[in-house]
Amino acid sequence: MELFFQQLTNGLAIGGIYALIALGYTMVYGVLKLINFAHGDLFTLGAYIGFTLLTSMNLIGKIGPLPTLFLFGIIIMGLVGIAGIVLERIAYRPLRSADRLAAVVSALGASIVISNSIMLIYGARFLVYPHHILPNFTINLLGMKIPFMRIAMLLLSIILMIILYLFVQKTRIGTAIRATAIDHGAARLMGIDVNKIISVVFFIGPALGGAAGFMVGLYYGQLNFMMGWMYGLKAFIAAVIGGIGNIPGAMLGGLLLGVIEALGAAYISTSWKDAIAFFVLIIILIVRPTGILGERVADKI
Amino acid sequence: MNRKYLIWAICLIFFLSPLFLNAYWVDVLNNIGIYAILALSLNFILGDTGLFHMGHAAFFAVGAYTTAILNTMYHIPILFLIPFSGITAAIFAYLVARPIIHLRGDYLLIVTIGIVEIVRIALVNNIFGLTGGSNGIFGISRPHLFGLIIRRPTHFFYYIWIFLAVSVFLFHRLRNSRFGRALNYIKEDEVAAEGTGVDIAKYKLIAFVLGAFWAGMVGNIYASKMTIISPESFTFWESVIYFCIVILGGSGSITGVILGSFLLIGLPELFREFAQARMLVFGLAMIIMMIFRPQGILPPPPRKYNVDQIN
Amino acid sequence: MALLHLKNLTKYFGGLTAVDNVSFDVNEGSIVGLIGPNGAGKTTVFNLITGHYVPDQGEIIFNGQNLVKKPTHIIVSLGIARTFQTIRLFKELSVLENAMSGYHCRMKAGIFAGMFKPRWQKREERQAIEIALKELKFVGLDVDLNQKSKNLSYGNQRLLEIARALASSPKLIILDEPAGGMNDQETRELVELIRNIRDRGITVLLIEHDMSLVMDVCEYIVVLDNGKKIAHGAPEEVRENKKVIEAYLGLDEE
Amino acid sequence: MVKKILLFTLCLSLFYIPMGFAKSKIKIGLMCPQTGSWASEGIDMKKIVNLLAEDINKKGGVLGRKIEIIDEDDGGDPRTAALAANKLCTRGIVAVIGTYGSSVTEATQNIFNENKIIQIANGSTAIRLTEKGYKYFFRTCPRDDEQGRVAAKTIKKFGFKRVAILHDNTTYAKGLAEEAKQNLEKMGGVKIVFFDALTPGERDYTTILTKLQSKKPDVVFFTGYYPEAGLLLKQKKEMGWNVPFIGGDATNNPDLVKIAGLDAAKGFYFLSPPVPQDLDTPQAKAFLKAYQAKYHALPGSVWAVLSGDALLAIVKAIDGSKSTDPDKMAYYLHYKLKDMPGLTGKISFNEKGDRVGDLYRVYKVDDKGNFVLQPKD
Repeated sequence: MELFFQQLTNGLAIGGIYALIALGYTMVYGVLKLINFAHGDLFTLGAYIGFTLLTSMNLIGKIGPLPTLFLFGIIIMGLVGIAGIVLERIAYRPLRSADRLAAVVSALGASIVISNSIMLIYGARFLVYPHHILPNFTINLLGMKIPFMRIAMLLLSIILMIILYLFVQKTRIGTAIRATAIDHGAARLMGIDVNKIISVVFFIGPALGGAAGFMVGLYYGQLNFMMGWMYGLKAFIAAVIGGIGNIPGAMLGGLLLGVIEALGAAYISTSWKDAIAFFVLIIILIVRPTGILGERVADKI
Repeated sequence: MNRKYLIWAICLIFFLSPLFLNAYWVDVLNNIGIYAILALSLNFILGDTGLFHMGHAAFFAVGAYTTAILNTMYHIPILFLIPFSGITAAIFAYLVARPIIHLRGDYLLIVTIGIVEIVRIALVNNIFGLTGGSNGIFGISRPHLFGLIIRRPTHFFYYIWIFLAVSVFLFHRLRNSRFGRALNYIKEDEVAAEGTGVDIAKYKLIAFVLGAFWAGMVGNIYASKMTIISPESFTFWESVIYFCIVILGGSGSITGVILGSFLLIGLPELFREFAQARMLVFGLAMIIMMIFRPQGILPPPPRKYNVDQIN
Repeated sequence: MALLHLKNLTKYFGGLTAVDNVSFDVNEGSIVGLIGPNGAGKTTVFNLITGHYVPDQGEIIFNGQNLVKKPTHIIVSLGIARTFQTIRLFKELSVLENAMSGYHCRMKAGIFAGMFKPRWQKREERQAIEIALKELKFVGLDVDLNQKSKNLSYGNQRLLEIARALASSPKLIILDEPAGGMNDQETRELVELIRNIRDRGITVLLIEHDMSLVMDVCEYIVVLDNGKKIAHGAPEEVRENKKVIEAYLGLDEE
Repeated sequence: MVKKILLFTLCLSLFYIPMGFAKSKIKIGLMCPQTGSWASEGIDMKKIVNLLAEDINKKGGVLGRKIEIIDEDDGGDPRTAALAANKLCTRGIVAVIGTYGSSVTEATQNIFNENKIIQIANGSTAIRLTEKGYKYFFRTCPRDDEQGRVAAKTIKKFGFKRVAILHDNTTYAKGLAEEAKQNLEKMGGVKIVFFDALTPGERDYTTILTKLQSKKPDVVFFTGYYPEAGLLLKQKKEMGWNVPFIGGDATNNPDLVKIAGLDAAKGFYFLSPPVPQDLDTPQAKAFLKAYQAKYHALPGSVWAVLSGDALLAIVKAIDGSKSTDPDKMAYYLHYKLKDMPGLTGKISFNEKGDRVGDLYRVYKVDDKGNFVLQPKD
């Protein structure tokens, strides 16, 4: 039983990261019905920018670790968000009225471009974040040893998600985002600048992805230009499990996917772990064709 | 009429090209041919029926592994295994597509990604002790045809491109038939297609089964060409490439898909000069091509009907 | 014996009762109108008949067969064809192909016949084109047959939808607001067309908001309000019916 | 329509660009992954081979002719590799070095063999590669079965009773894991309490570590690669679990310590052919000095260095057989080449083309993060 809870916490920590990346997928999908396959690579970009900041600026000695990380986090979110806006301008906006699949291919091309640019700039070798930035102690909770950072990471993911949720639900821009997601034409008629809203979404989603990249870099330490592909795919699964386009769904899906993976690995087989995750995804979609929290849209005839 | 001669002349030059190309370029053409047939088989599902299917490598894998297992364990000649590989892949496609056929758009997309990944993981884990794990299966024999062993790139060139030509002939006919049109009805509007009496679930399934059948046969050709197959040749990324070929070439268009294979498989070879920047240039090319031709390079031409004859 | 017989038909959407215990008959060779204010459940009734929705209760008997739980494509092949309120043509396909699509359910060729084209398949293809041309002529659509259907005018798109429905050689045709978006001239021609369809022996069931058209062409009218049948009978009777007047006056005038 | 035909012809014509080549230099091919997952290995290979080739040319080349290295990217993928091999075959090379990854190499073996081109692989340890009787195939790296034997011996020597074996489902790591398992079972007295794979390329391995911990092993033998090994060590440390880890030769990479952090990495044992730093041959020392001077870093792994040995063997074969004829060269490599001083020790090949000699050593990561060669027995 102790093993079970230990694995549950392992899964939740991984799931928090998935959820944070999944939010970017789900938001972009919500307003553009586009699967942004380059999203995972923006996550990688966040991790690499974090690397550059940490190794080039020695702020930790001057203002202490936590303010530094907070400041860097904000800078990374800003830069990756801008990268997201640029990506949308170049690769997606010209295709907005075209067939949806054309944008998918463009997104795949963008994914290749971003990851290979990173490789050309930073090299193909694994990069490693500086050590000992983060406090490293474990917390004893009901007999389980949980590294403090895992709890902190999960909490931070949840805080970011709650901020995002409140932003989308309570603010004017959030309302505009929701309106745009429902109907571009109608939103435009209501005086919403749809292009601006799409840019906002392409800022927020990648910014969260970048933050996730920074967190992964800080905690796991190891970077590689290909890392975004796998995280991106997992986050996409998470978004679909929860019901793509649905913000609480992405959070739920991410955490659920992390837990499924952890428990699948623990009790069935580690080498079949990903297959188990996909299998569960397929079962969920067979039972609920639009994901757990996705709305069932009946065909209007 | 001139145009027709021009096309035939190009085809002729193309079929004679192994005579003046070196083995490397012939092999590039072979790869293009293999991808072209795979993409054409995906085109039924993605291009004609409009189903977002990103897991086609799974069917390719089933065909290739069927060939490899039966050939290495029971020494059945490769050519006899072509229909068998196709049928196995088709049965597999039927079994996996049936429960998910009602899924819409992006949900189908992620599920098909799941299928190809599950297949790959199963192959890596040496399922049933048959697939050789990550080693794959080696020692697959070459096809024997009338005493000739097909093994050099030039041999394979004719083997693959004649297979492609036959496939194109059949696919072209199929496109201009009740079946081909029905797939298009589904792509255009599922509700209206149902309302005109098309059994949507059945036709979608047939599209999957037919596409898988062809992919399975290509799996046979691929296995005998490489003589060794291993799971990394059947990844999700492979499926992504077929997907891009179809969309870039022009979904639903046979010529477009073939041209798409030339671009997506040929271009990286031309970009070899760029060395490490090769994939970067390739990715940029993908974006630029989509921006300038979002409908694909050659969208499908309208079907022609002999109306005057009836009037 | 009626061609189509609805009995106690009920359909819920969540908490809403979209169709509430509706029964009526459509006699062979007649033109029947289904009217009612917006949201009365008319289109839902159509969707139940054509199998797009499955009723929660009740029976739909067509030509002696129960249609409940039969899939749409089977219902079409049994002889019920329909048009849609929001036009649903195959936009990227040609006018001719759209008309031919109706004949799909009467054809047999599958993959093998498509690939190897035996003589019967060629005959069948030819027949499909002939029927499509005949129905296009019948509805009076005289346009370039090779253009994409999305390029047609609104009125012509409606006509093409009717031609497509007719190409399936139905016993019953269901028209969902066929005059929607048509001008007066087109509407007059439509009335004529509906009568011609009936004269070919095809029963017509239609939803229409244009009251003059309904009163003009229909021989029998069923009125729905809030999912319930509130009246039925000949046009004159329905016109005088108090409940009907109330239902329409309660909402805004159509 | 005309546009369509033009497009088509344009695309086709791109494939017919003729290629001419000069005859004066001796051309040696290098096949290495410059893109894809193993790009870092391939880029190092390219650096090493080019550096050595420059050096050889500075000393006058071989048989009075300069050598030229022609490199092709194999992308770390069998299909791209087959194309790269075909391309190299058309460039007039006498021999080829490479590549990294057994299945990638395997896809090219018959192509080079049919074209009678000597191939010396550097990072392809699968046993079967040299069991097919290819006359022109050699490798400077040892085979998995040898490492499996050494691994079992080492585990036994340390006196561990409950052994967990973890691989990553790649051809190489699984092969090694199975070899080690068989050898351990044969020896007896050791219980295998865990045998499974992780998914390479992830960041979080706490799930599998938690599962491993519950099996209470005395030692964990991880046969996969250094990125995962580094993370395993780091996360194991965080969990407060102190179990010794032994790694296979793919963990031999200085980045291991960087990824794991010094605290977590120290005390880690791994098996490997000797790293260049530990060789006191003048060859190796001079090479490392030159490499450091030119690229301001040390080579990432021993596998890339083995590609340098492949080049040295090829040059030696040309020199020794006084010819670039593949049959004469192959004969020389098989039977005449004895104890050639290479970067990683003395090089000889047996009849199958495998490198002869007891290459594997045990290394330990010390308190400063250095890889320290453990005394042999």
